[in-house]
Amino acid sequence: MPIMSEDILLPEGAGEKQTTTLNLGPTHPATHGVFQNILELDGERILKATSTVGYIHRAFEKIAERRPLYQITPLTDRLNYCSSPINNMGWHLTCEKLLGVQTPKRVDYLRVIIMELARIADHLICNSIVGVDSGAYSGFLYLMQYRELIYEIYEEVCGSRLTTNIGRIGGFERNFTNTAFEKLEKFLKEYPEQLNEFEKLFKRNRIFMERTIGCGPISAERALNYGFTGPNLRAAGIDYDVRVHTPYSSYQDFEFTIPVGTTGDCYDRFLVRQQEMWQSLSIITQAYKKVQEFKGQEAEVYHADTPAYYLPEKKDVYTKMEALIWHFKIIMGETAIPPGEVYHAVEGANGELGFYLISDGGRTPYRLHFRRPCFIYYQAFPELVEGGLLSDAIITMSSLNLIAGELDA
Amino acid sequence: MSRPVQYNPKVKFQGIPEGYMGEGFMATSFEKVVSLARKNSIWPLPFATSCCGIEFMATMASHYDLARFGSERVGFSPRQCDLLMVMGTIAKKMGPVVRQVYLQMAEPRWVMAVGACASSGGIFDTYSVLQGIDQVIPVDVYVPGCPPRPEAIIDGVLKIQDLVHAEGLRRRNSDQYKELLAGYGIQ
Amino acid sequence: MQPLTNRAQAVNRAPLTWWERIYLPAIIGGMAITLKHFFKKKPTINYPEKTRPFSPVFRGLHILNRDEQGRENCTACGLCAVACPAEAITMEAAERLPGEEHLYREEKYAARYEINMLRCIFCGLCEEACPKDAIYLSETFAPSDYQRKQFIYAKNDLLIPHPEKEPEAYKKALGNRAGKKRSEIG
Amino acid sequence: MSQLTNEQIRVALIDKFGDVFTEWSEPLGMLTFAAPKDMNLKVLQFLYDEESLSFRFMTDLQAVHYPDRIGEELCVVYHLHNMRDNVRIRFKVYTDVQAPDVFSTTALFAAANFMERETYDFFGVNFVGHPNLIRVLNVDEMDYFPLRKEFPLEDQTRVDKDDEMFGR
Amino acid sequence: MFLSIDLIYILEKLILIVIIVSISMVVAMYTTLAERKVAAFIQDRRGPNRAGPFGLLQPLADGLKLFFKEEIIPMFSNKFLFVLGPGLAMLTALMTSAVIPWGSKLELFGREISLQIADINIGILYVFGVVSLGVYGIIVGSWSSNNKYSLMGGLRAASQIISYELALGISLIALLMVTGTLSLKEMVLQQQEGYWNIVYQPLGFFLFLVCTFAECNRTPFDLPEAENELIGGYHTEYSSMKLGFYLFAEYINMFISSAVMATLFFGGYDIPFLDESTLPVNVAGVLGIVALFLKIAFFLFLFIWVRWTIPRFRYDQLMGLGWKVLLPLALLNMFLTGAAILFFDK
Repeated sequence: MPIMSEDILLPEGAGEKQTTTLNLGPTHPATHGVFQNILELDGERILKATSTVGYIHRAFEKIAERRPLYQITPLTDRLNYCSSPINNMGWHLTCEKLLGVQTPKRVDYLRVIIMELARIADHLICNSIVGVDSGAYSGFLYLMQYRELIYEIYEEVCGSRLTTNIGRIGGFERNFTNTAFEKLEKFLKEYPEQLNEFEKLFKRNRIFMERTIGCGPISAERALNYGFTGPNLRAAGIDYDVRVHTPYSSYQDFEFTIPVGTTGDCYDRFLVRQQEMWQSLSIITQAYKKVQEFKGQEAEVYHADTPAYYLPEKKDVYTKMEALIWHFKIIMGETAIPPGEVYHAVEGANGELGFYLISDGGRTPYRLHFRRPCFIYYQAFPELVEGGLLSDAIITMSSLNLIAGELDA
Repeated sequence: MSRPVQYNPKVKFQGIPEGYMGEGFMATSFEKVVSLARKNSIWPLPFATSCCGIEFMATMASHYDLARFGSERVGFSPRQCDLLMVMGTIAKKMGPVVRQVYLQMAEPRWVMAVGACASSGGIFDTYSVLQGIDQVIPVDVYVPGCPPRPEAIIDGVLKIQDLVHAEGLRRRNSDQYKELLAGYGIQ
Repeated sequence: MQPLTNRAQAVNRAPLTWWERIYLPAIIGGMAITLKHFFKKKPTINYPEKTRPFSPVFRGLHILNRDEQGRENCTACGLCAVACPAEAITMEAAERLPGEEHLYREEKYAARYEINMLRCIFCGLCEEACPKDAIYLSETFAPSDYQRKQFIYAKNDLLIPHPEKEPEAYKKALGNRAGKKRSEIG
Repeated sequence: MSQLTNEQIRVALIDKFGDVFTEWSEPLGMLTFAAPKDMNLKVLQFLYDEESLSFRFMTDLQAVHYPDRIGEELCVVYHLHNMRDNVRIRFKVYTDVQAPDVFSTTALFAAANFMERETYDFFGVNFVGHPNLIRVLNVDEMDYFPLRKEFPLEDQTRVDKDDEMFGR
Repeated sequence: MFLSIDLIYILEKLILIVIIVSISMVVAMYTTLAERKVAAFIQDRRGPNRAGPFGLLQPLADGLKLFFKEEIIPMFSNKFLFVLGPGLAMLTALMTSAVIPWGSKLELFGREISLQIADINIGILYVFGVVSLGVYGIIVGSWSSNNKYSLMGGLRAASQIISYELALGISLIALLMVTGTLSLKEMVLQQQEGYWNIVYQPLGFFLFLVCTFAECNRTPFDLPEAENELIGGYHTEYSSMKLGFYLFAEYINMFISSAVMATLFFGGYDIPFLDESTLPVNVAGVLGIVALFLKIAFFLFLFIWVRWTIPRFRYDQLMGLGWKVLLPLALLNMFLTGAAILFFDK
């Protein structure tokens, strides 16, 4: 039975309107979860986009005000969950900066290895998802196999695959095992091959290039004004990298270049991420070499010597009173935290991941703010897609690498 | 700091709760065939909001390959799917959306809450997070873990399969089921 | 804008050559790659039948340890519950009564010890916080279940089997670490 | 690389605006200062335009709630970055929680849009001149500003928690 | 004369229809499995292997499940058209099989049975007509769903099929100029004697192949469905067996298109390097069917292989390709063919 037009209540003025309003998300497959975009379409061309976020807002900053420092590490895991080790390390580095803890070189290099692995894990997801959203699914699964390998390395080091909770203030919770290094070697050997193959699938494929070139472009000035950082800013042509500008964790000891694009479109972002993966591989190789150079006693160092913040060894806890007292103090969060404020940034997979920590000397932070790169550059999304087609919006969204956990915190 | 013990051999498991089973010995072979078919063709709708979604990708990928269970046709249209896999934190803002998606699904439909956040809120006991999706929709299987390993997700899918297999064709018409839905205010 | 560092390196964005513009080379090249994978050995693990080896430090289901005589190690100090970011651990302490020395190693013990596995995020902080060698995370992942109440693991579900009463199960819990001395494991 | 020192920034600011700034400090090397809240836009504009300073990148914007500082409970903190000289500064303005009006910087930094909305969402800072000052992360119906210190963290509906012993 | 209808002839044709339709269905069913398996293998996975040995019962399971799933007809949709859509898609997909010569002939019960339902002399035009009708199923379904994503999918499908039909037709005209007949049966016979048409029409075949991909809505031209853009495109709102019909229709289309391609360019049931007339009729007939199905299997594999390799076009690029590249190429091909025929015939 056909429905008469008067049965349907149309919004005011719908009869005259020549455009369509399309609700993209929150459960649309390409929004990877949780962004809502209300698009005003003329045919398939986007006239206006309005984005809504906050669908997985979890009140990290409020939780952090109730937790001692070490308990915040699991929270940072869940910021950008594709590369949680970077967040973990960023948080530990922030704490170390506030507490004045000096880490030994070996710890720095191990951290660099883990962070760069995380960067690769993140970039490979992002780039292969760009492939998936443009319709080619296989490349995604090829690269995912190597992400499994990265996860195996994490698992060997910290016992978990994704939300790693890796590292402690002052170092790692345990030394890297030989298995971990073997897996790392395997990864270093096999991954470049696969990455090359992935590039062959996409990099010079005209269909892919036409889909991405000129899609969601942004100029360097606008990108800066919008607070872009990380690969997205570099794709726009600005060689800003926290690892180079404010080196942390001994990044100054490594040779690497900053890949930059020119137009800031999806293809540039793709290429920049691709190139960064190569750079990361080279950094890992260098760091691994440096780690191997430590011999004897030095090769056993995996944490800083700070009894006030790093848990004593278990067997001492079982037997020695002093160690037990420190143990209790650290777990209860009673060790002295100097009052002060500190901002520390690391180069997260998506850009400058900053931690602004204000301490009033209590057992928990007085205020902790995460500078989440995603959240800041997502506001440019309407500007990026307006004037493009619906398909462009989808590719742009995936090539920005929006991670909901980071965006909404 | 490696540990002296390796496994916990006493994993807890309770069988399928009452009200799911078919008509017992009355179940016809036809019914069995249908539930067998359903069991092997569970099309998931991944409602992936955060971390667990990433592990779901790993479950779909080559190493674990959910396709082996006939579940690789991941549909994003709720009409076409059988299993709603809620993965990741569901904030209060998202709650109505989950419910809407559930309502749009065609019977028979199953729901799997993957990960601590979806099942209970996990560490996010905060003003903005729904403390478990079972506050808005009925859940069939809970998968603990934050995020669960792909093995655990597959384990959850296997549990769903057992449930589908055991479930009678007429369960969806039973009073008990209607009561369950009415408990959530669903007609 | 002038470069900020001397490390910038522009990515290769060369325009398509005529040969690349006719679509076919990339498509055929891609198809060759996918065909190569068609015949590749599959890394798939047939999960329920085969399992992937977990790392020895994997953070799975918890287990409460006993000493060699089968006495519970836990002294209900509550550090694990304090350290738990998910507030998943509930415990009640009780004083050990005379005559219970064979049950509990310390003067205090946990009369009730529950972990809500649905809350737990398996971060391993409880294991780290334990000063009494009592709680460990195991290489077993927490199984899924049908009802929410099933996920409150009580002390009974978490305790390692008694080494003298159930030596078989105890051995299984120790896994391939059985036979090694504590000190060797470290 | 860095020719621009904290001292130079300080001198340039005092030259321009006189002695209106307070709380000069350098925690861990980052120059920090506060200004009266009416001046925030002027100061930021000056920092942006002045060629020798050119703080053209807004790294971060958020607020802190100090319930004990009567009359200036809310503190809006700006982190600015001069990428050329690689210098970061922190700039604060304080405002009364009863009338939390601060000028919006969206005209100067497009990046401030969401960040100001977030700050409004969490603390209720009313950014005057913001084009679309509505909640960004929380539901629109929310009637309080959750990150102010007086509001509880927990979800009040949780039923499965039983930790009287370690009541937090 | 008019009334003396050969009842056995009708019966024979009816049986043939039933057989061919059910074979099409079975092939389509197993193409879904093949798609999943091939995709899995290409992606280093194993694919469905739980339902039956090697997952052979998987399509049955899917079908049965879809059959017993709840039907949802959205509010505010035109119910009649909503139901008509998938039916139309299925019907048109099956209709094409009528004119395809599945084999030469068989001798059974003393009768010579031609393995073609209808040897109409304008076979190709019929194929064209029916294939163009196929898009109505999609458009009707998408419009009546009352969903913007569906509608967009339907619009994309309509414009895409219209654009590519032109190039398809013109590339065929060149072929027709070579063969000089519109009957599919005769084309096969010609190819059996001479060379396969692919030798005369390589460019024509290529254009035909590309256009067929577009007509079947397969990657890189799967814009009407485009999972990641339009969720499911035209079938977003469909559940249960109606969805099954749409999915099925796509695979039947693939199957039939492969058959048409094999018939037009690869000699149909012709076995290369073998003179069929030396074999007994039945053996030749059966071998011919096997040969045809092998060719079809290859094309089906090609369809799947391409789908899991390359990304899809954007809407405007797709149109550009159709109108600015394929159409001129087809015209050029036609022109060249004409010139060549003129030249060699003289």
